[in-house]
Amino acid sequence: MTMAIATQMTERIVTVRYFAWVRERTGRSDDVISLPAHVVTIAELMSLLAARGEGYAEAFKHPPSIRVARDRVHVQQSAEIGTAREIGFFPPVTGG
Amino acid sequence: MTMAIATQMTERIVTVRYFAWVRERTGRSDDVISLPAHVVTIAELMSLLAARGEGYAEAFKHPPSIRVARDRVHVQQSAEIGTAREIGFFPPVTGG
Amino acid sequence: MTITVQHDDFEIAVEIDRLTAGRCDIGAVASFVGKVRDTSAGSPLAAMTLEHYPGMTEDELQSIADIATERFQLSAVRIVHRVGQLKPGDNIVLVIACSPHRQHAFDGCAFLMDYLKTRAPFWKKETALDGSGTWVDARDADHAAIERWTKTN
Amino acid sequence: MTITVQHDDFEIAVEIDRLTAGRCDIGAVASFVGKVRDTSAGSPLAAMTLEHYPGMTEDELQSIADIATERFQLSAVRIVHRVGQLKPGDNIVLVIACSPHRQHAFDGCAFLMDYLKTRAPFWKKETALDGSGTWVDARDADHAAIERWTKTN
Repeated sequence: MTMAIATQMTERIVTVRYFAWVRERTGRSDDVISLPAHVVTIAELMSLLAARGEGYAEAFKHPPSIRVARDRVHVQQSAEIGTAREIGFFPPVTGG
Repeated sequence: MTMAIATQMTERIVTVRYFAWVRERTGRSDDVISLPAHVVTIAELMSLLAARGEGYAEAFKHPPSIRVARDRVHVQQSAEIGTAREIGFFPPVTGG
Repeated sequence: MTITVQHDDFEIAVEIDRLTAGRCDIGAVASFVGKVRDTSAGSPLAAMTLEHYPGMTEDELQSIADIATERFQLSAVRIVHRVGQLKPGDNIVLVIACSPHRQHAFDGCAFLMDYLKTRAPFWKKETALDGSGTWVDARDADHAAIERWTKTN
Repeated sequence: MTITVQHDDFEIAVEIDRLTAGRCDIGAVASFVGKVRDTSAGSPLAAMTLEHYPGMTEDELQSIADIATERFQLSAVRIVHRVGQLKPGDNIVLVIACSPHRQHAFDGCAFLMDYLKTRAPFWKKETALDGSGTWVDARDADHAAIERWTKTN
Protein backbone atom coordinates (compact mmCIF):
# COMPACT_ATOMS: atom_id res chain seq x y z
CA MET A 1 0.00 0.00 0.00
CA THR A 2 2.80 2.37 0.90
CA MET A 3 4.55 1.30 -2.34
CA ALA A 4 1.48 2.04 -4.45
CA ILE A 5 1.17 5.52 -3.04
CA ALA A 6 4.86 6.17 -3.63
CA THR A 7 4.55 5.07 -7.26
CA GLN A 8 1.62 7.34 -7.85
CA MET A 9 3.45 10.27 -6.39
CA THR A 10 6.65 9.84 -8.44
CA GLU A 11 6.42 11.77 -11.69
CA ARG A 12 7.17 9.46 -14.59
CA ILE A 13 9.03 11.20 -17.39
CA VAL A 14 9.87 9.58 -20.73
CA THR A 15 11.55 10.91 -23.82
CA VAL A 16 9.51 9.97 -26.86
CA ARG A 17 11.36 9.84 -30.20
CA TYR A 18 9.90 9.79 -33.71
CA PHE A 19 11.51 8.57 -36.92
CA ALA A 20 10.81 8.59 -40.67
CA TRP A 21 7.17 9.40 -41.49
CA VAL A 22 6.16 9.31 -37.83
CA ARG A 23 8.61 12.18 -37.29
CA GLU A 24 7.39 14.01 -40.39
CA ARG A 25 3.75 13.77 -39.30
CA THR A 26 4.27 14.89 -35.71
CA GLY A 27 6.60 17.58 -36.99
CA ARG A 28 9.01 16.82 -34.15
CA SER A 29 11.97 14.55 -33.50
CA ASP A 30 11.17 14.05 -29.84
CA ASP A 31 9.01 15.08 -26.91
CA VAL A 32 9.53 14.83 -23.19
CA ILE A 33 6.30 13.53 -21.70
CA SER A 34 5.13 13.39 -18.14
CA LEU A 35 3.04 10.24 -17.99
CA PRO A 36 -0.39 10.36 -16.36
CA ALA A 37 -0.88 7.53 -13.86
CA HIS A 38 -3.41 5.72 -16.08
CA VAL A 39 -0.90 5.32 -18.96
CA VAL A 40 0.72 1.95 -18.37
CA THR A 41 1.34 0.37 -21.78
CA ILE A 42 2.97 1.79 -24.88
CA ALA A 43 -0.37 1.47 -26.70
CA GLU A 44 -1.86 3.77 -24.07
CA LEU A 45 0.99 6.22 -24.61
CA MET A 46 0.18 6.19 -28.32
CA SER A 47 -3.42 7.21 -27.57
CA LEU A 48 -2.16 9.98 -25.34
CA LEU A 49 0.17 11.25 -28.08
CA ALA A 50 -2.54 11.05 -30.76
CA ALA A 51 -4.51 13.64 -28.74
CA ARG A 52 -1.68 16.21 -28.84
CA GLY A 53 -2.75 17.73 -32.15
CA GLU A 54 -3.51 17.20 -35.80
CA GLY A 55 -0.06 15.97 -36.88
CA TYR A 56 0.09 13.57 -33.95
CA ALA A 57 -3.40 12.28 -34.74
CA GLU A 58 -2.25 11.65 -38.31
CA ALA A 59 0.95 9.94 -37.15
CA PHE A 60 -0.79 7.56 -34.78
CA LYS A 61 -4.10 7.00 -36.59
CA HIS A 62 -3.16 3.47 -37.70
CA PRO A 63 -1.27 1.79 -34.86
CA PRO A 64 -0.54 -1.49 -36.76
CA SER A 65 1.75 0.53 -39.09
CA ILE A 66 3.95 1.62 -36.21
CA ARG A 67 6.83 -0.22 -34.59
CA VAL A 68 8.09 0.50 -31.11
CA ALA A 69 11.34 0.43 -29.16
CA ARG A 70 11.56 0.70 -25.37
CA ASP A 71 14.95 1.97 -24.25
CA ARG A 72 16.18 1.13 -27.77
CA VAL A 73 14.99 -2.46 -27.79
CA HIS A 74 12.17 -3.69 -30.07
CA VAL A 75 9.00 -4.44 -28.10
CA GLN A 76 5.28 -4.89 -28.80
CA GLN A 77 2.83 -2.01 -28.34
CA SER A 78 1.21 -4.05 -25.58
CA ALA A 79 4.43 -3.86 -23.53
CA GLU A 80 4.37 -1.82 -20.35
CA ILE A 81 6.38 1.39 -20.24
CA GLY A 82 7.64 0.45 -16.78
CA THR A 83 10.78 2.34 -15.84
CA ALA A 84 11.81 3.08 -19.41
CA ARG A 85 13.47 6.44 -20.08
CA GLU A 86 12.97 6.44 -23.87
CA ILE A 87 10.24 5.19 -26.20
CA GLY A 88 10.80 5.27 -29.99
CA PHE A 89 8.07 5.20 -32.65
CA PHE A 90 8.80 4.43 -36.28
CA PRO A 91 7.59 2.57 -39.40
CA PRO A 92 8.78 -0.99 -40.17
CA VAL A 93 12.50 -0.76 -40.90
CA THR A 94 13.81 -0.63 -44.48
CA GLY A 95 17.60 -0.57 -44.26
CA GLY A 96 20.18 -2.72 -46.01
CA MET B 1 30.74 -51.44 -96.32
CA THR B 2 33.05 -48.97 -98.01
CA MET B 3 32.58 -46.68 -95.01
CA ALA B 4 33.54 -49.41 -92.55
CA ILE B 5 36.73 -50.21 -94.44
CA ALA B 6 37.61 -46.51 -94.62
CA THR B 7 37.16 -46.17 -90.85
CA GLN B 8 39.36 -49.15 -90.16
CA MET B 9 42.09 -47.85 -92.41
CA THR B 10 42.19 -44.33 -90.92
CA GLU B 11 44.72 -44.14 -88.10
CA ARG B 12 43.04 -42.71 -85.00
CA ILE B 13 45.37 -40.49 -82.98
CA VAL B 14 44.50 -38.97 -79.62
CA THR B 15 46.48 -36.85 -77.23
CA VAL B 16 46.10 -38.21 -73.73
CA ARG B 17 46.70 -35.78 -70.86
CA TYR B 18 47.31 -36.55 -67.19
CA PHE B 19 46.80 -34.30 -64.20
CA ALA B 20 47.55 -34.30 -60.46
CA TRP B 21 48.39 -37.76 -59.09
CA VAL B 22 47.53 -39.43 -62.39
CA ARG B 23 50.33 -37.36 -63.95
CA GLU B 24 52.69 -38.09 -61.08
CA ARG B 25 52.11 -41.84 -61.34
CA THR B 26 52.49 -42.07 -65.12
CA GLY B 27 55.47 -39.75 -64.86
CA ARG B 28 54.25 -37.87 -67.92
CA SER B 29 52.02 -34.90 -68.70
CA ASP B 30 50.75 -36.34 -71.95
CA ASP B 31 51.10 -39.07 -74.56
CA VAL B 32 50.12 -39.21 -78.20
CA ILE B 33 48.42 -42.54 -78.74
CA SER B 34 47.53 -44.36 -81.92
CA LEU B 35 44.34 -46.19 -81.05
CA PRO B 36 44.00 -49.85 -81.99
CA ALA B 37 40.71 -50.60 -83.76
CA HIS B 38 39.30 -52.53 -80.78
CA VAL B 39 39.59 -49.52 -78.44
CA VAL B 40 36.21 -47.80 -78.66
CA THR B 41 35.38 -46.45 -75.20
CA ILE B 42 37.44 -44.38 -72.80
CA ALA B 43 37.38 -47.30 -70.35
CA GLU B 44 39.07 -49.43 -73.02
CA LEU B 45 41.68 -46.70 -73.53
CA MET B 46 42.36 -46.80 -69.79
CA SER B 47 43.05 -50.54 -69.98
CA LEU B 48 45.38 -49.92 -72.92
CA LEU B 49 47.24 -47.23 -70.98
CA ALA B 50 47.48 -49.38 -67.83
CA ALA B 51 49.55 -51.86 -69.86
CA ARG B 52 52.19 -49.27 -70.82
CA GLY B 53 54.31 -49.83 -67.71
CA GLU B 54 54.47 -49.86 -63.95
CA GLY B 55 53.62 -46.19 -63.35
CA TYR B 56 50.69 -46.40 -65.75
CA ALA B 57 49.45 -49.59 -64.07
CA GLU B 58 49.58 -47.74 -60.72
CA ALA B 59 47.82 -44.70 -62.15
CA PHE B 60 44.95 -46.68 -63.65
CA LYS B 61 44.63 -49.53 -61.14
CA HIS B 62 41.43 -48.16 -59.58
CA PRO B 63 39.28 -46.69 -62.37
CA PRO B 64 36.49 -45.38 -60.06
CA SER B 65 39.01 -42.87 -58.65
CA ILE B 66 39.58 -41.34 -62.07
CA ARG B 67 37.58 -38.64 -63.84
CA VAL B 68 37.62 -38.14 -67.58
CA ALA B 69 37.28 -35.30 -70.08
CA ARG B 70 36.78 -35.80 -73.81
CA ASP B 71 37.93 -32.77 -75.78
CA ARG B 72 37.89 -30.86 -72.47
CA VAL B 73 34.31 -31.77 -71.55
CA HIS B 74 33.46 -34.00 -68.57
CA VAL B 75 32.21 -37.45 -69.70
CA GLN B 76 31.77 -40.90 -68.21
CA GLN B 77 34.41 -43.60 -68.71
CA SER B 78 31.80 -45.55 -70.67
CA ALA B 79 31.70 -42.80 -73.32
CA GLU B 80 33.07 -43.59 -76.75
CA ILE B 81 36.24 -41.88 -77.87
CA GLY B 82 34.68 -41.19 -81.25
CA THR B 83 36.46 -38.46 -83.14
CA ALA B 84 37.93 -36.84 -80.03
CA ARG B 85 41.41 -35.33 -80.34
CA GLU B 86 42.16 -35.13 -76.62
CA ILE B 87 41.30 -37.28 -73.59
CA GLY B 88 42.17 -36.04 -70.09
CA PHE B 89 42.53 -38.21 -66.97
CA PHE B 90 42.53 -36.77 -63.48
CA PRO B 91 41.29 -37.23 -59.90
CA PRO B 92 38.01 -35.68 -58.71
CA VAL B 93 38.52 -31.92 -58.78
CA THR B 94 39.42 -29.98 -55.61
CA GLY B 95 39.56 -26.32 -56.62
CA GLY B 96 37.92 -23.30 -55.04
CA MET C 1 35.12 -2.19 -34.64
CA THR C 2 32.66 -4.86 -35.77
CA ILE C 3 29.95 -2.38 -36.74
CA THR C 4 29.96 1.19 -38.00
CA VAL C 5 27.21 3.61 -39.03
CA GLN C 6 28.59 6.48 -41.10
CA HIS C 7 27.79 8.85 -43.95
CA ASP C 8 31.10 8.27 -45.73
CA ASP C 9 31.64 5.51 -48.24
CA PHE C 10 33.48 2.31 -47.26
CA GLU C 11 36.25 0.38 -48.98
CA ILE C 12 35.62 -3.34 -49.13
CA ALA C 13 39.28 -4.25 -49.68
CA VAL C 14 40.38 -2.27 -46.62
CA GLU C 15 37.68 -3.90 -44.51
CA ILE C 16 38.49 -7.45 -45.64
CA ASP C 17 42.21 -6.85 -45.09
CA ARG C 18 41.52 -5.58 -41.60
CA LEU C 19 39.56 -8.75 -40.73
CA THR C 20 41.98 -11.24 -42.26
CA ALA C 21 45.42 -9.62 -41.80
CA GLY C 22 47.81 -11.92 -39.97
CA ARG C 23 45.21 -14.68 -39.68
CA CYS C 24 45.66 -18.03 -41.39
CA ASP C 25 42.60 -19.75 -39.88
CA ILE C 26 40.18 -18.00 -42.25
CA GLY C 27 39.48 -20.03 -45.38
CA ALA C 28 36.36 -18.26 -46.54
CA VAL C 29 35.29 -14.61 -46.77
CA ALA C 30 31.71 -13.97 -47.91
CA SER C 31 30.69 -10.38 -48.42
CA PHE C 32 27.73 -8.37 -49.56
CA VAL C 33 27.44 -4.81 -50.83
CA GLY C 34 24.03 -3.19 -51.20
CA LYS C 35 23.84 -0.27 -53.63
CA VAL C 36 21.38 2.45 -54.62
CA ARG C 37 19.70 1.71 -57.95
CA ASP C 38 18.43 4.38 -60.32
CA THR C 39 14.87 3.13 -60.42
CA SER C 40 12.26 2.20 -57.84
CA ALA C 41 9.22 0.21 -58.92
CA GLY C 42 9.98 1.29 -62.47
CA SER C 43 10.24 5.03 -61.76
CA PRO C 44 13.53 6.94 -62.05
CA LEU C 45 15.19 7.79 -58.76
CA ALA C 46 17.18 10.97 -58.11
CA ALA C 47 18.41 10.18 -54.61
CA MET C 48 17.87 8.08 -51.52
CA THR C 49 18.10 9.33 -47.96
CA LEU C 50 18.75 6.99 -45.08
CA GLU C 51 17.56 7.90 -41.60
CA HIS C 52 18.37 5.85 -38.52
CA TYR C 53 17.91 5.70 -34.76
CA PRO C 54 21.31 6.67 -33.33
CA GLY C 55 22.27 4.45 -30.44
CA MET C 56 19.63 1.81 -31.10
CA THR C 57 21.05 1.15 -34.58
CA GLU C 58 24.50 0.37 -33.23
CA ASP C 59 23.04 -1.82 -30.46
CA GLU C 60 20.92 -3.79 -32.92
CA LEU C 61 23.75 -4.27 -35.43
CA GLN C 62 26.10 -5.43 -32.67
CA SER C 63 23.48 -7.84 -31.41
CA ILE C 64 22.91 -9.23 -34.94
CA ALA C 65 26.68 -9.60 -35.38
CA ASP C 66 26.99 -11.43 -32.05
CA ILE C 67 24.14 -13.82 -32.87
CA ALA C 68 25.58 -14.63 -36.31
CA THR C 69 29.08 -15.10 -34.92
CA GLU C 70 27.90 -17.65 -32.40
CA ARG C 71 25.43 -19.43 -34.65
CA PHE C 72 27.78 -19.87 -37.63
CA GLN C 73 31.03 -19.99 -35.64
CA LEU C 74 32.33 -17.04 -37.61
CA SER C 75 35.98 -16.01 -37.28
CA ALA C 76 35.20 -12.34 -37.90
CA VAL C 77 32.28 -10.13 -38.89
CA ARG C 78 31.99 -6.58 -40.18
CA ILE C 79 28.96 -4.39 -40.85
CA VAL C 80 29.18 -0.87 -42.26
CA HIS C 81 25.93 0.96 -43.00
CA ARG C 82 25.73 4.40 -44.54
CA VAL C 83 23.20 7.09 -43.59
CA GLY C 84 22.28 10.46 -45.08
CA GLN C 85 21.69 11.31 -48.72
CA LEU C 86 23.00 8.88 -51.34
CA LYS C 87 22.85 8.85 -55.15
CA PRO C 88 22.17 6.01 -57.60
CA GLY C 89 25.28 3.85 -57.84
CA ASP C 90 26.37 4.69 -54.28
CA ASN C 91 27.08 1.98 -51.76
CA ILE C 92 24.57 1.58 -48.90
CA VAL C 93 25.73 -1.35 -46.81
CA LEU C 94 28.67 -3.73 -46.46
CA VAL C 95 28.50 -7.04 -44.63
CA ILE C 96 31.45 -9.42 -44.33
CA ALA C 97 31.47 -12.87 -42.70
CA CYS C 98 34.73 -14.83 -42.29
CA SER C 99 34.95 -18.49 -41.38
CA PRO C 100 37.27 -21.45 -41.77
CA HIS C 101 34.67 -22.95 -44.11
CA ARG C 102 32.71 -21.70 -47.11
CA GLN C 103 29.18 -22.68 -46.10
CA HIS C 104 29.40 -20.98 -42.72
CA ALA C 105 30.70 -17.80 -44.34
CA PHE C 106 27.91 -17.76 -46.94
CA ASP C 107 25.18 -18.56 -44.43
CA GLY C 108 26.56 -16.07 -41.92
CA CYS C 109 26.61 -13.30 -44.51
CA ALA C 110 23.05 -14.01 -45.74
CA PHE C 111 21.79 -14.28 -42.15
CA LEU C 112 23.39 -10.93 -41.25
CA MET C 113 21.70 -9.24 -44.20
CA ASP C 114 18.30 -10.84 -43.53
CA TYR C 115 18.38 -9.81 -39.88
CA LEU C 116 19.72 -6.35 -40.63
CA LYS C 117 16.87 -5.78 -43.11
CA THR C 118 14.17 -6.68 -40.61
CA ARG C 119 15.64 -5.48 -37.29
CA ALA C 120 18.11 -2.62 -37.69
CA PRO C 121 16.33 0.76 -37.38
CA PHE C 122 17.06 2.34 -40.75
CA TRP C 123 14.48 3.97 -43.03
CA LYS C 124 14.88 4.80 -46.68
CA LYS C 125 13.25 7.78 -48.34
CA GLU C 126 13.36 7.93 -52.11
CA THR C 127 13.48 11.21 -53.98
CA ALA C 128 11.99 11.19 -57.48
CA LEU C 129 13.28 13.36 -60.33
CA ASP C 130 10.63 16.00 -59.54
CA GLY C 131 11.94 16.26 -55.99
CA SER C 132 9.01 14.48 -54.34
CA GLY C 133 9.89 12.11 -51.52
CA THR C 134 8.43 8.71 -50.64
CA TRP C 135 9.23 6.52 -47.68
CA VAL C 136 10.05 2.99 -48.79
CA ASP C 137 7.60 0.34 -47.59
CA ALA C 138 8.92 -2.72 -45.79
CA ARG C 139 8.90 -5.74 -48.06
CA ASP C 140 7.03 -8.92 -47.17
CA ALA C 141 9.84 -10.80 -48.92
CA ASP C 142 12.28 -9.58 -46.27
CA HIS C 143 10.17 -11.06 -43.53
CA ALA C 144 9.76 -14.28 -45.48
CA ALA C 145 13.55 -14.41 -45.89
CA ILE C 146 14.13 -14.29 -42.15
CA GLU C 147 11.77 -17.19 -41.50
CA ARG C 148 14.06 -19.73 -43.11
CA TRP C 149 16.55 -19.14 -40.28
CA THR C 150 13.97 -20.12 -37.68
CA LYS C 151 12.66 -23.15 -39.57
CA THR C 152 15.86 -25.02 -40.39
CA ASN C 153 19.57 -25.10 -39.45
CA MET D 1 36.74 -10.86 -69.03
CA THR D 2 34.22 -12.82 -66.96
CA ILE D 3 36.72 -15.49 -65.94
CA THR D 4 40.48 -15.51 -65.39
CA VAL D 5 42.95 -18.19 -64.32
CA GLN D 6 46.22 -16.67 -63.15
CA HIS D 7 49.08 -17.08 -60.70
CA ASP D 8 49.00 -13.47 -59.54
CA ASP D 9 46.82 -12.27 -56.71
CA PHE D 10 43.58 -10.42 -57.41
CA GLU D 11 42.11 -7.23 -55.93
CA ILE D 12 38.47 -7.55 -54.96
CA ALA D 13 37.83 -3.79 -55.01
CA VAL D 14 39.20 -3.44 -58.53
CA GLU D 15 37.08 -6.35 -59.72
CA ILE D 16 33.86 -5.09 -58.12
CA ASP D 17 34.48 -1.59 -59.51
CA ARG D 18 34.98 -3.02 -62.97
CA LEU D 19 31.65 -4.87 -62.81
CA THR D 20 29.61 -2.03 -61.35
CA ALA D 21 31.22 1.13 -62.78
CA GLY D 22 28.69 3.30 -64.60
CA ARG D 23 25.83 0.91 -63.83
CA CYS D 24 22.91 1.91 -61.66
CA ASP D 25 20.82 -1.24 -62.18
CA ILE D 26 22.90 -3.29 -59.73
CA GLY D 27 21.51 -3.22 -56.21
CA ALA D 28 23.38 -6.21 -54.79
CA VAL D 29 26.95 -7.47 -55.04
CA ALA D 30 27.67 -10.81 -53.37
CA SER D 31 31.26 -11.98 -53.34
CA PHE D 32 33.34 -14.83 -52.02
CA VAL D 33 37.08 -15.12 -51.43
CA GLY D 34 38.63 -18.51 -50.70
CA LYS D 35 41.96 -18.46 -48.86
CA VAL D 36 44.73 -20.89 -47.94
CA ARG D 37 44.62 -21.87 -44.27
CA ASP D 38 47.66 -22.86 -42.26
CA THR D 39 46.32 -26.23 -41.21
CA SER D 40 44.80 -29.18 -43.00
CA ALA D 41 42.94 -31.82 -40.99
CA GLY D 42 44.74 -30.48 -37.92
CA SER D 43 48.27 -30.66 -39.37
CA PRO D 44 50.32 -27.52 -40.10
CA LEU D 45 50.56 -26.57 -43.75
CA ALA D 46 53.62 -24.98 -45.37
CA ALA D 47 52.19 -24.37 -48.83
CA MET D 48 49.48 -25.31 -51.29
CA THR D 49 50.01 -25.86 -55.00
CA LEU D 50 47.16 -25.58 -57.46
CA GLU D 51 47.32 -27.45 -60.75
CA HIS D 52 44.70 -27.09 -63.47
CA TYR D 53 43.79 -28.23 -66.97
CA PRO D 54 44.59 -25.24 -69.20
CA GLY D 55 41.88 -24.69 -71.76
CA MET D 56 39.34 -26.93 -70.10
CA THR D 57 39.42 -24.85 -66.91
CA GLU D 58 38.51 -21.66 -68.76
CA ASP D 59 35.76 -23.46 -70.71
CA GLU D 60 34.25 -24.93 -67.55
CA LEU D 61 34.39 -21.65 -65.62
CA GLN D 62 32.79 -19.79 -68.52
CA SER D 63 30.08 -22.42 -68.73
CA ILE D 64 29.40 -22.21 -64.98
CA ALA D 65 29.26 -18.41 -65.24
CA ASP D 66 26.81 -18.60 -68.15
CA ILE D 67 24.54 -21.06 -66.35
CA ALA D 68 24.50 -18.95 -63.17
CA THR D 69 23.89 -15.74 -65.12
CA GLU D 70 20.83 -17.18 -66.83
CA ARG D 71 19.46 -19.05 -63.84
CA PHE D 72 19.69 -16.17 -61.36
CA GLN D 73 19.31 -13.33 -63.90
CA LEU D 74 22.64 -11.91 -62.82
CA SER D 75 23.70 -8.48 -64.06
CA ALA D 76 27.40 -9.39 -64.00
CA VAL D 77 29.65 -12.23 -62.88
CA ARG D 78 33.39 -12.52 -62.23
CA ILE D 79 35.54 -15.55 -61.41
CA VAL D 80 39.28 -15.31 -60.76
CA HIS D 81 41.10 -18.50 -59.74
CA ARG D 82 44.78 -18.66 -58.87
CA VAL D 83 47.13 -21.51 -59.79
CA GLY D 84 50.69 -22.40 -58.82
CA GLN D 85 52.23 -22.36 -55.36
CA LEU D 86 50.44 -20.41 -52.65
CA LYS D 87 51.15 -19.83 -48.96
CA PRO D 88 48.86 -19.81 -45.92
CA GLY D 89 46.88 -16.57 -45.88
CA ASP D 90 47.05 -16.22 -49.69
CA ASN D 91 43.90 -15.80 -51.74
CA ILE D 92 42.85 -18.76 -53.92
CA VAL D 93 39.61 -17.81 -55.60
CA LEU D 94 37.32 -14.82 -56.07
CA VAL D 95 33.69 -15.09 -57.17
CA ILE D 96 31.40 -12.07 -57.61
CA ALA D 97 27.70 -12.11 -58.53
CA CYS D 98 25.83 -8.86 -59.21
CA SER D 99 22.06 -8.53 -59.44
CA PRO D 100 19.32 -5.96 -58.96
CA HIS D 101 18.22 -7.97 -55.90
CA ARG D 102 19.98 -9.41 -52.88
CA GLN D 103 18.67 -12.98 -52.96
CA HIS D 104 19.70 -13.52 -56.58
CA ALA D 105 23.18 -12.19 -55.89
CA PHE D 106 23.62 -14.43 -52.83
CA ASP D 107 22.25 -17.52 -54.55
CA GLY D 108 24.25 -16.83 -57.71
CA CYS D 109 27.47 -16.50 -55.75
CA ALA D 110 26.89 -19.69 -53.73
CA PHE D 111 25.87 -21.58 -56.88
CA LEU D 112 29.03 -20.43 -58.69
CA MET D 113 31.22 -21.66 -55.83
CA ASP D 114 29.39 -24.98 -55.49
CA TYR D 115 29.68 -25.69 -59.22
CA LEU D 116 33.25 -24.48 -59.42
CA LYS D 117 34.19 -26.83 -56.56
CA THR D 118 32.73 -29.91 -58.26
CA ARG D 119 33.29 -29.17 -61.99
CA ALA D 120 36.26 -26.88 -62.63
CA PRO D 121 39.45 -28.93 -63.22
CA PHE D 122 41.68 -27.69 -60.41
CA TRP D 123 43.63 -29.91 -58.02
CA LYS D 124 45.19 -28.91 -54.73
CA LYS D 125 48.38 -30.42 -53.38
CA GLU D 126 49.29 -29.61 -49.81
CA THR D 127 52.89 -29.39 -48.65
CA ALA D 128 53.51 -30.20 -44.99
CA LEU D 129 56.25 -28.55 -42.91
CA ASP D 130 58.59 -31.49 -43.63
CA GLY D 131 58.17 -30.90 -47.37
CA SER D 132 56.00 -33.94 -48.04
CA GLY D 133 53.14 -33.43 -50.48
CA THR D 134 49.58 -34.78 -50.39
CA TRP D 135 46.86 -34.37 -53.00
CA VAL D 136 43.67 -33.11 -51.40
CA ASP D 137 40.75 -35.53 -51.58
CA ALA D 138 37.45 -34.36 -53.01
CA ARG D 139 34.94 -33.72 -50.22
CA ASP D 140 31.58 -35.48 -50.10
CA ALA D 141 30.18 -32.26 -48.63
CA ASP D 142 30.95 -30.45 -51.89
CA HIS D 143 28.86 -32.92 -53.82
CA ALA D 144 26.09 -32.72 -51.24
CA ALA D 145 26.19 -28.92 -51.59
CA ILE D 146 25.57 -29.08 -55.31
CA GLU D 147 22.51 -31.29 -54.92
CA ARG D 148 20.45 -28.54 -53.35
CA TRP D 149 20.54 -26.70 -56.69
CA THR D 150 18.94 -29.64 -58.48
CA LYS D 151 16.30 -30.27 -55.81
CA THR D 152 14.83 -26.83 -55.35
CA ASN D 153 14.78 -23.37 -57.02
